[in-house]
Amino acid sequence: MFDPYLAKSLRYILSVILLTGNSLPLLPSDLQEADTVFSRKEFSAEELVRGERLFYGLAYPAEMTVDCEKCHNTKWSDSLNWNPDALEISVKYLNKSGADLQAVLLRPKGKKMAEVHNNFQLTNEDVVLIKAYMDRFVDVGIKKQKPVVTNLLLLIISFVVFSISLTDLIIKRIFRNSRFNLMLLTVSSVVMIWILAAGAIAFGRARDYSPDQPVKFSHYVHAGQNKTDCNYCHYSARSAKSAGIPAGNICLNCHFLVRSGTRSGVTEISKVTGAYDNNEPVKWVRIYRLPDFVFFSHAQHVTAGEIACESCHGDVKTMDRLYQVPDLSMGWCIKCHDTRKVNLTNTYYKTYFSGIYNDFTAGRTDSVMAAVTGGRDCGNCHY
Amino acid sequence: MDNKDYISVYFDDEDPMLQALRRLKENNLTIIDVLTPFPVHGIDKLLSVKRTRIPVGGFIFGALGGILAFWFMTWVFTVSYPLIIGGKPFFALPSFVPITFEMTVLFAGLSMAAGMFLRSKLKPDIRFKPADERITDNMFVIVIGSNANTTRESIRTVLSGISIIEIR
Amino acid sequence: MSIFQSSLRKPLIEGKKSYQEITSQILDPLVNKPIKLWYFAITLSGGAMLFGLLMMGWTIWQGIGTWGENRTVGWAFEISTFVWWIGIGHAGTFISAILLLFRQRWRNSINRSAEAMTLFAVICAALFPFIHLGRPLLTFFIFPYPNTRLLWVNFNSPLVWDVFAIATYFTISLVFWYVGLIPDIATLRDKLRKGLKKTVYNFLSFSWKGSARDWHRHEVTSIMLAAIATPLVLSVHSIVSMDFADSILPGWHTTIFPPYFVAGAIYSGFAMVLTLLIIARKLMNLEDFITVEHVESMNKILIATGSIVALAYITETFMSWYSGIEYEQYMLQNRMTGPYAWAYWIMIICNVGSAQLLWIKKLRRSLLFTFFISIVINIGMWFERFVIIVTSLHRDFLPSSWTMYKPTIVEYGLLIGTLGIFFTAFLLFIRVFPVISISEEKSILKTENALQVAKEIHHG
Amino acid sequence: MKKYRKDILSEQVRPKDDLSPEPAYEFDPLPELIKDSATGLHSSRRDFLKLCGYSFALAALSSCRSKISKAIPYVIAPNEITPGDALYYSSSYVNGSDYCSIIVKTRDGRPIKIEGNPRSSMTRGGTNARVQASVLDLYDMERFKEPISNGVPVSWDEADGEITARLKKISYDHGSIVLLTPTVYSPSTEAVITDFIEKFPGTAWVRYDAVSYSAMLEANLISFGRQVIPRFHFDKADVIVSSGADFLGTWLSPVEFTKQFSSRRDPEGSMNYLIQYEAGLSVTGCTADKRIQIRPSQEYALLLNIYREVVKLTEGRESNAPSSPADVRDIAVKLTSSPGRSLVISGSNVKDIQLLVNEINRYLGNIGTTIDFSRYMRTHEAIDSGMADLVSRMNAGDVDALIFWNVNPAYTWYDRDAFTKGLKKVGIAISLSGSPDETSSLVQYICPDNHYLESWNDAEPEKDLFSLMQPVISPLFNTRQMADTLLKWSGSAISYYDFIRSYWAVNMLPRQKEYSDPVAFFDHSLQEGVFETVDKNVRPAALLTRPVSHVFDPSLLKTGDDREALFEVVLYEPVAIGEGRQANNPWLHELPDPVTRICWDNYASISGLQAKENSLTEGDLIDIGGLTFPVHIQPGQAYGTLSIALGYGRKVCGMAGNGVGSDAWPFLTMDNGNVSYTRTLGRIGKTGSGYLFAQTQGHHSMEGRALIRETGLNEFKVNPSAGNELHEHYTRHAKSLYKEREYPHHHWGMVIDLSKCTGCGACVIACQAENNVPVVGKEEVQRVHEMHWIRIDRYYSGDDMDPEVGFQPVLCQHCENAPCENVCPVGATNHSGEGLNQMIYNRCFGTRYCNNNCPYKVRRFNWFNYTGAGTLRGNLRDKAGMTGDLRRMVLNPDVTVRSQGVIEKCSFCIQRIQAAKLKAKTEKRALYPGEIRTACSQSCPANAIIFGDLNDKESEMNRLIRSGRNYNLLEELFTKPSVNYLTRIRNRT
Repeated sequence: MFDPYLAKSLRYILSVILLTGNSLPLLPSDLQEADTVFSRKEFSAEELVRGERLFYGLAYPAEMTVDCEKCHNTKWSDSLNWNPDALEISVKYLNKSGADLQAVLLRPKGKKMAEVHNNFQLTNEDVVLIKAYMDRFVDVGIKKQKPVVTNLLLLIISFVVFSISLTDLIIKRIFRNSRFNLMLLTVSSVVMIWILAAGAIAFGRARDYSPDQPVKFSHYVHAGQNKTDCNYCHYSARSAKSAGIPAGNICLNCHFLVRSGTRSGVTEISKVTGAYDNNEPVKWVRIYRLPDFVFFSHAQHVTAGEIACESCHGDVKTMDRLYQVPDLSMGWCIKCHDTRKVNLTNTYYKTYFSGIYNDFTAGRTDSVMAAVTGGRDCGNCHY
Repeated sequence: MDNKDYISVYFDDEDPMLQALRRLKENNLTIIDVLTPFPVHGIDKLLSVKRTRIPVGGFIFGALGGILAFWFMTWVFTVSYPLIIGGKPFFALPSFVPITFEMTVLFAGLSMAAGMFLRSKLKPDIRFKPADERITDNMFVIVIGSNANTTRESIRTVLSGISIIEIR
Repeated sequence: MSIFQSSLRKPLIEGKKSYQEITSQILDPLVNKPIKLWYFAITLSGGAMLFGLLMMGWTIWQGIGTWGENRTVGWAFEISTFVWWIGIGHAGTFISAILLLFRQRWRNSINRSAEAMTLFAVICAALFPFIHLGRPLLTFFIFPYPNTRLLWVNFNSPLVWDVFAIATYFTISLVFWYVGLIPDIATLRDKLRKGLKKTVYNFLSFSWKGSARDWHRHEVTSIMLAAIATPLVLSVHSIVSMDFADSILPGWHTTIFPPYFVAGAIYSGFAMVLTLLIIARKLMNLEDFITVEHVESMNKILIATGSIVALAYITETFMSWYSGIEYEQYMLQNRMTGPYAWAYWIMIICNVGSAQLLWIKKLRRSLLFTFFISIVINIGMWFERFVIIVTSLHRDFLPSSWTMYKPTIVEYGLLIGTLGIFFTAFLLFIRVFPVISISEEKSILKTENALQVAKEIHHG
Repeated sequence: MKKYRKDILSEQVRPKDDLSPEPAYEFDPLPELIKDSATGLHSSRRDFLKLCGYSFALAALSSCRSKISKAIPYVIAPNEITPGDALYYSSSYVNGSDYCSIIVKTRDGRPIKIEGNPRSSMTRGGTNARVQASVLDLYDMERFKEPISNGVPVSWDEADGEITARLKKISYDHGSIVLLTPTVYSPSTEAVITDFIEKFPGTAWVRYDAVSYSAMLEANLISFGRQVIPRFHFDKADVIVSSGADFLGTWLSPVEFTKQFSSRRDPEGSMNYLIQYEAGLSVTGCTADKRIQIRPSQEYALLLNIYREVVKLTEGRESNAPSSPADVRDIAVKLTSSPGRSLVISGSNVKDIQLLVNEINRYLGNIGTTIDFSRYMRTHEAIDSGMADLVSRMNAGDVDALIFWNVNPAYTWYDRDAFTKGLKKVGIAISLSGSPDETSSLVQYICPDNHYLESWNDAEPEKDLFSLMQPVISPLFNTRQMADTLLKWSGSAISYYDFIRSYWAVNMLPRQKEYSDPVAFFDHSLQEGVFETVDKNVRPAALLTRPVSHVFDPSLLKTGDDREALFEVVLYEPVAIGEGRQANNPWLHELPDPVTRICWDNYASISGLQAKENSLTEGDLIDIGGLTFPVHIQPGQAYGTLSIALGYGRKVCGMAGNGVGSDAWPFLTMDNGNVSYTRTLGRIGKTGSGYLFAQTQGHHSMEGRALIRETGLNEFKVNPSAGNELHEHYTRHAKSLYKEREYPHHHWGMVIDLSKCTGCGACVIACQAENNVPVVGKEEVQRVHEMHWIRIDRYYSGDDMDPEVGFQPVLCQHCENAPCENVCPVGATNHSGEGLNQMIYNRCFGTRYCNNNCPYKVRRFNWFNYTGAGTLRGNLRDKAGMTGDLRRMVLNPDVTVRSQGVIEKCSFCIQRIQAAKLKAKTEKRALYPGEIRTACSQSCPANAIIFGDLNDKESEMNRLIRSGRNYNLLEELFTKPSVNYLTRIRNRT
């Protein structure tokens, strides 16, 4: 194989030739110095987290850095994103040195890329940490890879195949044997129906919806690392219909003192404190949203139903970026009602479901599902 | 023309055609097909065409459709999502009758039509060329398999006395 | 069948014809340019259709409030028209299927156009369940398709039965019609010289070649389709009648509705076939094929079904009185003497009176009179549905909710519009497909020619 | 768009021991809303609201996702507001003389529903339609939004500066300032006005009530030496004789009287007997056990005869009286047979009639029993002559400054031309009205008052019955409470709120012993809403006990037979619109009149006989006294009379009310110092025909069907199921093909007592407010497209000219064998496991089949896009402005706003059932008895509607259902409704 040093030098020369004036070529001395940094292999957990923060553009003030994830998906996205996702990049650079990544990051070659990767202020160490974080994706993978793109392409292809074979079947030009045509017709129409049906079912659903928030708030940091109870901020979940988006003063309970994050610095927190000082609310983007004709009560599920938050919202503790876990379809609700046990020792149920309760105490039934106590009545949610 | 392996005999009326057919059979000639502008009665027997099994297929598919429809409705109302409707029981048998019937008819009808198309290899094909454009108008054609012994001349002899328009 | 046994029957094809003549006489009007009257007719019906489509759009956009319906009268014009069209759509399959089973040879000249009429009428009818919805864009809710809501439909509802019945009826009628059409399309294909038209017909002819085996299967399939279409015809209007019979409304909740509706449907369907054929034979020069004999035969069926309808009216009246239920009794009293009595008496006069006139042979054989009476019957049958729906609804159980119904221009527009769609489709049809079944005409030609000869001998 | 800031100063109902000062906080859900409307983007359904808790508002942003919805939290969360949970505040409804003690339901800072306050001994939890609808007035975009000086908006400082300067100058120059108000029964406001008068000497305070009771006040002064209206005790009266007083509909204090009256309509207990003499058919007349038609001119003779008979029976002496228009001997016997337990009242504003009534009551021994002068009413204290004097002073140029508050004499005064002419001569006219009216359009300064839901106040509707009003929302506009304005002008530095607190600390605190701390006492009273005590220190002035001997006025005995030539016009206050204060309220306009079932209009009611004589038909236009009215043929209308409703024909009030109906106030005359509400006029002339009423009921006979089953009290005593024999018959013969379903857990049901229902319509408006029922407008009602979920059917029976009337509230019957459920193709309506007939709007696609198959016709279809909730654009039909951004704030976020093309209907207030069940579940307990009440049941002043669980066998509801009076509507259809009716018992004894 190539001698790594030779390759590096060649690349360097090439980059000198090709570079636009925008960024300065690295000097050999930089290279030399960087080499030691780039050759690191072991990283502490702390550093990996730092890498993650860097990747999500959380480590520096917003005007100084860019959120890599904006262009390079770390998870399935329903938008048409032609940029390589994090997995693709990490696979590409897995066995390459951090310097290669740095070269692309700081001195990109393509025109479009140069526009985006403009004026990054990342230290060598930062680049290494980003790479260290990204290497993780090779193992973890990405949840789903742009299914819409493939689906759309597949749909177009099957439509073309369908049209050609149908035309051919009628006019008979290419294939001698019409059975082959019929087979093509069947396969392509099944594929088309499948994709369209899947699309129609997903229409209006927002599983995995994870919009950009005005403040880069991490549930991972708050609920995971700092182990804040969900009910601390979403205090009305136990008693009211809505769980509530915490008001500014609740944020300030802690952030009155905590003015800078260990990894995120002051920028994001200052957005919250600044908004509070200016008497303006933070305009979060809502993720979990039910249609207006669905009446969902958190109190019913959290207090009466004794369901853990994670059952619906997923493992929020691990989510830096919050995303919608279930698709919130009616089928999803019903399936849960069908399988969720009711706490029959609640006096309410004892009183009004006495028949069932007696069966329960006598051991005739071992459990009663929510569907039996009204979980399938339309009017319980729609009125 | 000579190297064709069949001979077509043209008539302009069904009666001479039937007469010819009978005579050809008596002479043990291979009759490949008879092409007519409308269904001529008696021809099936002469050609010993077996009665088609399309109705049997129709029956089977019809029964299948009916059973499917009935099963589906029962499943929906008793298992999938039972709803209390008008105080009726979930298994509302009389309500299932109309759709069961309709689906039986639909499946039977479509399967029979499909059977006919498949068995007769009827399909849309714009490159199709009819044997003779007069067949759908007023010509009756008997197609006879030809070999060394069966030539146009020999057939003309066999069919002497019957009014023939043409032998090709 | 011996010639002489049926010498009293009049021949169904006038003029001794050869096979060739049949082909050319039926197909020539298709190949040649249409006459001026045709252009006039299609302009008229096309205009009506456009007006109707406009009104449909207005309804869907603005809401059902654009109609005269209200709190108490939830259905009126649109369902009347819907049932009327469904009824008209019955004659076609009745003629093709039931008369085929009964070996009524006179059906051969009329079944094709009757079947086409069925299809168009069902299309017109099927529009109404769609546009009469409050939220027509959600029509797909009616189909039991798997969905993420885990919901299906309510199989108890006659409206769901309707969907299945009408869809099945339309599909089977279409298949039946097309199966019968294939040999004739082949004839047309072979008649045409090269060109796009020939290519299209070649495509549509499904490479029909006229083989004896194909004919065998074709005949068997036709007969079998007829066999299953027969109960289908009866079931469709029975199910439509259950939209009413399954309710609890006095005037709707009636067990005689299924046979009564079926008879009424055939009645109005035959009337419509007569209307169309009398127009078509003029437009397409088919006097030799659609003869006075045909008209008379159909008029006889009108007498029969018209009498059944009359009997149904009498039964309804009797049952209302005999039931002893005040709501039923009031309903009938209200129909006869209430604010919509005029509609009731129009219905009685048009449906009961007119058909009975056809006992007179001279009238029965008069084309002009038949044309007139066929239109009268269709008006009467429309009013029958109007009477059943509106007069039952507008005064039901609680007098506090009694009210009146007055249609708006939009509703008239929808009726006119569907008439436009129907006639436009029919006028196009007679230009595109042979309006008479050529192969079936040919198959009875021998007999009919013999009858002609016998008739000539008989008359000296 | 203006930014409305709301500083809530209100206090929630909180635990007694919580004495911390109220937190001052602020929030503004409005700006988002306004922004949304600016971008033309209404949030789809339950409306912008769903949220406010955290104020989600739809942002008009589009991105790769279809819609981004924002979740906007408070900056500082108010302590007591939990997003999505309702808060209840006790308060008082005060609108002129209308009073009701209420509880206001707020959601996320918005008041959305009014309920009655059961702690008030006066209204006892009852409400009426006007009270229910008053919450909508708050969200009236056409209210005054800021002070106006000569048509130009100004700041409060400017207005205050200019006005005080003017007033000071007038006062200095010994000019006259007049403060014109309706009866003010707020002690604190009275004190404020007293301060004001002290500050500006020479200020006269004139009180003027548009619907006047001044004859009664004057008569009481003569008869009893007290110029007050006593408190009536209908619950203590066994026999009630009412002459033209619609005390169940509009007279004095209808909510209180209905509560009292209905408590005596229990046939198993003791039942009272009501006889009503009147010209036009009123709600009271419909409920009366006996109703006799008289013309107003005959009233005096009638009462004189009663007087004579009563005197004869009690004193045994004869007195002279002319011939009677009706036989009164029986009634006199009835009256005298229950001494001290009867009541005679008259709705007339003629002093001599009221004097006569007083004497009758005195002879019957009712003073001190059913007529209580120790706790008199304070809501009507105005004397007409005061206003008449003012008008003449104005015309004499004798008034330099005139300050109006909450009066509209340019519309309601009998001689409005004189008033407007006089107003021009007034130096400075200032209106403190909160919303535009005819009078405020004539003044120089407008200093708008708050809506009552934005105001602090107290009230003393009856002597020693105090009631507090608290704001439940900070003022939506830049308005200021009238009392605050006066305080400001008086130069006072304190706010009215502080004024009230100090007033209560000084004046109310000593009246009780429980609390010594004024703050605790005030908070307690505020929480209760009412404070009742008797001031032991003040002894009620002694009543004159000696009968007043006075000369009967022969001119009042117009008994001559002049019926040929003349019509007597009877002007009455309609149940919904009243005197027209709430004329810009679409809910009230669309509430059908209980008797005629006509909404959005007034009309001249005429008797059928007379209509025939004058060849008039329904909807003909007539000219009467120079005014044009459409004719309504009213069964039970006295021959020779025309009844016309006041309160219509407003010209300046807003888009919903302008030009609705015709103005009947010009008919009023001044008669012996009191405004007369009757007038004799010449022939009527027909001027046109074909006027179409928006009438929600087109047929008025039951056609012999057993819909309202009724019987007499005597028959009932013998057989409790008298008149209800069919019930047993049908029950015995009911057989089901299928096994009947059981609802073992809950089975919600209702019982409606037809003996108690007065048809007042409170339930209709309560339902409309609770369930977001759209308003469709007059034209749509004419097309029979009205949307009310509960309607009150009114049937006439018997004689066409003198019918008996029955009311029957009809709502979804929640049938167990519901015909509607069978026919819905998509299963959008089906039964819940709790016996509810559910209607799922989002599944409905609008075949209307269910409605056709509903024998009760209670289903309502959204014919057009009334609410703006549909998916299609550009097809909104909102004639009444109900989809305006402000009006939409009244929507209940717990109920879906229905879109075009779906069916809707009564849900038994399932949102309340769900909320109560959830509360019970989270508290791990069974439901309390009566914990769940539907909106209709809660609002009913007659307690005619009771809701509950049919499985709860111990409940009052089930006791009634088990009684012989119980039946189901159309039970022969075997639909098995969950709504039960109790037979109407008429006291025919």
